[in-house]
Amino acid sequence: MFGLDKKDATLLVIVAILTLCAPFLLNPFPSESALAQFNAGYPDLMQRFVIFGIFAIGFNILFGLTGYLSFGHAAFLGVGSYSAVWMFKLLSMNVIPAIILSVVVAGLFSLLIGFISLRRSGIYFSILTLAFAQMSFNLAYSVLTPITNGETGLQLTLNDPRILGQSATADGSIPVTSLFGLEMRSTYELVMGPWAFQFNAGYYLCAVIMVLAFYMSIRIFRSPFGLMLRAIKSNQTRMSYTGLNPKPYTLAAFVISGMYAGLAGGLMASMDPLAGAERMQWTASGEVVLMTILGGAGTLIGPVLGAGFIKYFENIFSKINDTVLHSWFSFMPDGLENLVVMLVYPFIGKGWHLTLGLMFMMVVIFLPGGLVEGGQRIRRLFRRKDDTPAAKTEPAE
Amino acid sequence: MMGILEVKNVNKRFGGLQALGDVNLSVAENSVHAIIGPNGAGKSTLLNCLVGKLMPDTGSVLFDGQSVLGRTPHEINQMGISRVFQTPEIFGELTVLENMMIPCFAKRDGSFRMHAIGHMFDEAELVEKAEHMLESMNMAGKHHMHAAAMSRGDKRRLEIAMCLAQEPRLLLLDEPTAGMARADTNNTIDLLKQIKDERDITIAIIEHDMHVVFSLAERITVLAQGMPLVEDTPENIKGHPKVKEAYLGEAH
Amino acid sequence: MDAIILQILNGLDKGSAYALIALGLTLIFGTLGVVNFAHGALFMIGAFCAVTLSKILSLSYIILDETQTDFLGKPLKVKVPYAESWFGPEIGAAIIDWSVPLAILFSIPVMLLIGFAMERGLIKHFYKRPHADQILVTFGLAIVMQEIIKYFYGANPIPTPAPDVFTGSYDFGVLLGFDPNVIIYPYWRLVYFGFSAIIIGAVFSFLRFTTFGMVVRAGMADRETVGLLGIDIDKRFTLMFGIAAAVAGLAGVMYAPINSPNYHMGMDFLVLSFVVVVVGGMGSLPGAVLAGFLLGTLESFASMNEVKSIFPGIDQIIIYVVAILILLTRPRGLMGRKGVMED
Amino acid sequence: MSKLNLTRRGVIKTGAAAGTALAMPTILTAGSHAGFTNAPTGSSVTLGFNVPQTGPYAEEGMDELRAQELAVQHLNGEGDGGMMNTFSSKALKGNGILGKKVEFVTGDTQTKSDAARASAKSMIEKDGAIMVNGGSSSGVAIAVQGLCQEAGIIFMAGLTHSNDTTGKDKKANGFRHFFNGYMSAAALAPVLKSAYGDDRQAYHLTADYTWGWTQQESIAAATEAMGWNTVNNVLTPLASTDFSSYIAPVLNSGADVLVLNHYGGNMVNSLTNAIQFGLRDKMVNGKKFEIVVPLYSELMAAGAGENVQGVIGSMNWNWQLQDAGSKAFVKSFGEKYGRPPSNSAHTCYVQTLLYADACERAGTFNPCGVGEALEGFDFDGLGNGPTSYRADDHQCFKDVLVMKGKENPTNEYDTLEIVEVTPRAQVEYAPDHPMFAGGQLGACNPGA
Repeated sequence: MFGLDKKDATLLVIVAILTLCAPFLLNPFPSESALAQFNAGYPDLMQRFVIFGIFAIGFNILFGLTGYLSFGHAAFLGVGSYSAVWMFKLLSMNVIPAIILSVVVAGLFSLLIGFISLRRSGIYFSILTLAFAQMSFNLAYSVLTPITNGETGLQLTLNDPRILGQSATADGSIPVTSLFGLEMRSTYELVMGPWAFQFNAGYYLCAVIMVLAFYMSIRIFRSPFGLMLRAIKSNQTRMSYTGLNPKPYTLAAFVISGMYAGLAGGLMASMDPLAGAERMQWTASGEVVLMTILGGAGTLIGPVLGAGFIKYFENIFSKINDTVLHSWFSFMPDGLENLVVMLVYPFIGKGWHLTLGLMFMMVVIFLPGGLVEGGQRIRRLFRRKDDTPAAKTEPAE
Repeated sequence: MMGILEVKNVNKRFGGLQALGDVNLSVAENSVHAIIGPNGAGKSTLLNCLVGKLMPDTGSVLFDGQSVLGRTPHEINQMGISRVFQTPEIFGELTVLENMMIPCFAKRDGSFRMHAIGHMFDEAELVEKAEHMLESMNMAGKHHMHAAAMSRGDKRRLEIAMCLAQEPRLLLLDEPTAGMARADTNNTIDLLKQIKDERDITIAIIEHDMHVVFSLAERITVLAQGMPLVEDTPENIKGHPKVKEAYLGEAH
Repeated sequence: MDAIILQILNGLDKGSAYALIALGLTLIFGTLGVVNFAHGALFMIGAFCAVTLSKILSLSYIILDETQTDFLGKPLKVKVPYAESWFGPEIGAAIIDWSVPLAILFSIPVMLLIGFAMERGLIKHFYKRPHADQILVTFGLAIVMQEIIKYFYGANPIPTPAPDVFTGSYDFGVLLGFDPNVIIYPYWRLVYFGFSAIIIGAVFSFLRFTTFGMVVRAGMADRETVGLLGIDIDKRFTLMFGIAAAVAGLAGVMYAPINSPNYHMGMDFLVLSFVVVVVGGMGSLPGAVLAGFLLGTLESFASMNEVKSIFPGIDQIIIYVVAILILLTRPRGLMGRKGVMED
Repeated sequence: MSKLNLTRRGVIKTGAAAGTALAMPTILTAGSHAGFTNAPTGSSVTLGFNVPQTGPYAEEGMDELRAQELAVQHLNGEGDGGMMNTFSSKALKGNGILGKKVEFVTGDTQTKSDAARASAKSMIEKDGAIMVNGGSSSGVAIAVQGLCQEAGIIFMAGLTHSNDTTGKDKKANGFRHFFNGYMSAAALAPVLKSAYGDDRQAYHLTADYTWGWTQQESIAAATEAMGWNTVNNVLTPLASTDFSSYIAPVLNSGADVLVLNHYGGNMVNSLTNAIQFGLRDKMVNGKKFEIVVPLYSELMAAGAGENVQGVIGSMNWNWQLQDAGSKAFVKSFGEKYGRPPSNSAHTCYVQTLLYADACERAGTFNPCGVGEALEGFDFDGLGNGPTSYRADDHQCFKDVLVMKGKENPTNEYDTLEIVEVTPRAQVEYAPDHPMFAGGQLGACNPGA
């Protein structure tokens, strides 16, 4: 199917079904229940899941396949966002030209940075990319304010000279982003008894694009090009002595992953037309590294899992405050309740960084292959019961 | 007659050390040419000059009439020179079949081709070629094994198979039997003989092991302290006094 | 001219901080081959050793002063440090005043212990893992360390002043024949510069003149051979890690009066210190020191208005521009060795 | 079975059978859908408190959160009522807002505009927050203000001091209680003149981003108007931690006053560095060298420690004020948390009360009604004296405090003292003042 073998096709179908049903799957708890705190099925977070999924899928094409660890990919995401917002300001509120421009601009920018950075390898390459990204961030925050609007971030205003479309709507608001008239923020809410599910147009646009991006990434993984990238990671000496030039391959991978980042940035701006400089900071680049490794670098599905995991943490755990905690443990006697809250509180709410750091260490120490390896181990555990050790070396998924 | 590989007056210095001094070498097409010499004689340096890893200070290296100097390893490889390393250089994390596919693609598509859409195993012709190579190397049935998990002998055979898949005109072997048990060594000799018989190929081999050298070589060049000492047929080399002298004191 | 001398002074001082941090990082990388992203956190913990000691020394009991009121209109609680009641007001005040220099003594054992624990408990298991894994696990550790500090000390910077005798600045200009107030430099920064010089000197002599140092240097050149010699390299590695942690910690202790310590100061220095190390050449101690001073000086010059009027915003990016230029012209940094960290 | 209701925001709500024949379908009635975003349907109303909980401003955020929790208690009739008792408007009865119990959700802005928007969105989309309150930087305030305008809820900015928040980036759904760069400058200028004379040479160090620029512009204009000369203005990178190379040339420039247009960690470090250089012990041009920090906060003063002694700056409010409102607030905050509130805590507390009061007076939660009730609202008793929310730009006008670092603090909270309360008339400006020009409020947006 679609030029994929059965195993990959199954994976793609599963991913497609999961993303399309996400509004149900992420809202498992009735909206009035105490556990509703853990629901993640609201448009903004679902959009973030898939957008960062795209970002991580792209990053994985570079890092997972070639092993080149870039610490500057957030710069491409940021550049993509800025291009998209400028497109909204100048051309039209339709997301298509904005997304196209952001991919193109990010591609060109990554071509430039990749061309220079790829002259070195190992940590020297990492530091070069880091240096470029930090430069972009520092400049975007201050000197380039006319283009980036600096600290505040680039936003739409009522005076934008939009060529195709109006500067302000009839009732004096800023027009919203749309796909040929379908507003990205329009949400269909389905109430089923105590449950409420939100179906957001923007989310579905992102989801469809993510499934496409995922499909593209499978194709790249399985293609001769993907094979060459894995060869680069495995043995560059043999690569050159087999008559292959590693440089254009790595550069192509760098640009492709830069374009994925630009796509993610463009989508982010399409969902919420703002581009802030912090998107380009080195910690943002670090975040995508964390996502990819947490999920499983070099695996197909890993980066998407990792992105979902970290965004869930950032958005759900950080909102649990002590009032919420007290309401959870209110069934306990007072002294015990306070003790439990005191013990739990450092790890959630404002302490979510601590939990993230700890979890991160655990994964790196015990599951070097990330969550995917965890899943495989569990699966093997179950399989061992009815299956003889047929578990042989599996080709990289 | 002009050989397929012509090395003329090649010099290479590392700081104060003369690694190669006026080396001249001519390898005739479709022959097996061995380069021998004691440790530190400059055999590996010479080899590295041939494949683009090192740049000689002076002199010229012509392959089939074209200079290889100043070219990168992958360009030289695309000219038709393949190299087998002392410790097998293969793609350990990839499966055996994937290892074999890479030289097949390199042969067909050149040093770079953006080939990102099709499935790598959709190229029936190349897959067939790769599988055929593996079969002829007695490695059928190991297609989906990770290359790193194979025995050393298998790794060596895989590496040679990968080089042959590129249909090189010159195969360079750098001590292919170093560290091998006697039985493996003999297998390798047989394999190389078979290759020699079946193909139009020139083989240049650097070797320490005289047993291998004398079983295979048609001509032998002896290097000592970076200089070519003698070049002759195996029969003549065997009793050559200079050679004995050069190897004197070397435990062998 | 005076402006240039001034910025050279500045640069040397900044550079000494950079060099000191980069030195510890390089020690760990050079000997153990580990890329330690938690090094900035160690620096931060060092600074908090100073904070902690000054808090301990000014531990107080509370007396109620009926003549004054606090913000709720109740009698004011006046804190009297135990140190003052035990040693008398003057000596007690002096002890509190000198808490930062005293923290040097306090921090060495603490940092050594933290270093040992880190190496034994975590880093040891990562010697054979890819550099990416090392970066990630130490990065996770850095987050955990700073969150723990934040939990106990809060997110706000904590003022940790130097002893009173070091307030104010020394007038170099007069010494060089300029007018007064043209080239002045704070005493404490001079102390910091001298201190860094001593530490850097001590580390170098330790590596050069002791057997231990020779083994470690051999290990830096060729780890496997040293292992083959049957030397118990494990213990030495642990000790080495402890020393590197102590160097980072000392840099932090002395830095506390320059900028009030806060929990994320380590992250502020992390990227910078990596740039310094890479510019110097991974694994090269003299390279790290040289690059530290080089980048410090260049950063100072970039902050001059004369320079900024030509290149607006140059002070935002100078460090990175220099890093990029050096890496492109000198592939392995200023003094790096071949083959280190290139895969 | 289902009812489609296409609205301006594009939200379609559907009640559908919950799968089995037994379940009764939920049919949304018109009453539950009052024509604006997140109209409260049950017996409670949810406010969103969006403050930095991680990152360098976490303490500031914590204090804002404390104040907001206290405000919610007071609104629900718990505790001693705080400033509700001194507030000139008596619409609030201590029974929640419009009879609905007040609940709140919290989010972490991380002091990043992206993260702040994400957490505000989650409050709006997931938790049904009817308004968002808080924050500790202008970048975040402007970003979230734009979001709230688009989503159709009221935004009340926390600590944001940039002229732009109610200047070129003002929005109809956004209100600011905090003062701004212009007002700081206008309040400081006369005090600086009387303290340091009208013949001074000022050297500015300015954080190189929007807030820094507007702050510098304001203070330079105000001080130049009274006779000072601006010798130099040097922009410093946000990421700077060590300002020595910016401070070292100050003395030699002929300047006798250093103005630090820095905030937060930048300010703590630059002030500490300047004191280390001994600037305040020097005599230049025959005058004692002075340092001015236009925007003070308690937490910054605590971070800089004894370095603030004698340094003049401005503040929105301070716990040492002796009016009835401030005393009531300090008392109830102090009794609950054991510490006096900061000026950003005061802002967030007051904004919560003002929002609730506006709802009561408007008789609706509809942001357009609430906005109308806030526009041009004059009141007293919330700690700032007679106060007014201007309709033209949603900026609040009130007295501004000029503060000075205390020479002999008696305890850890007693770091600053009030030098002067600059009356409101002196800090007012026309809505079309050039420093605030360029933006439009636009129309109020009630959302769905």
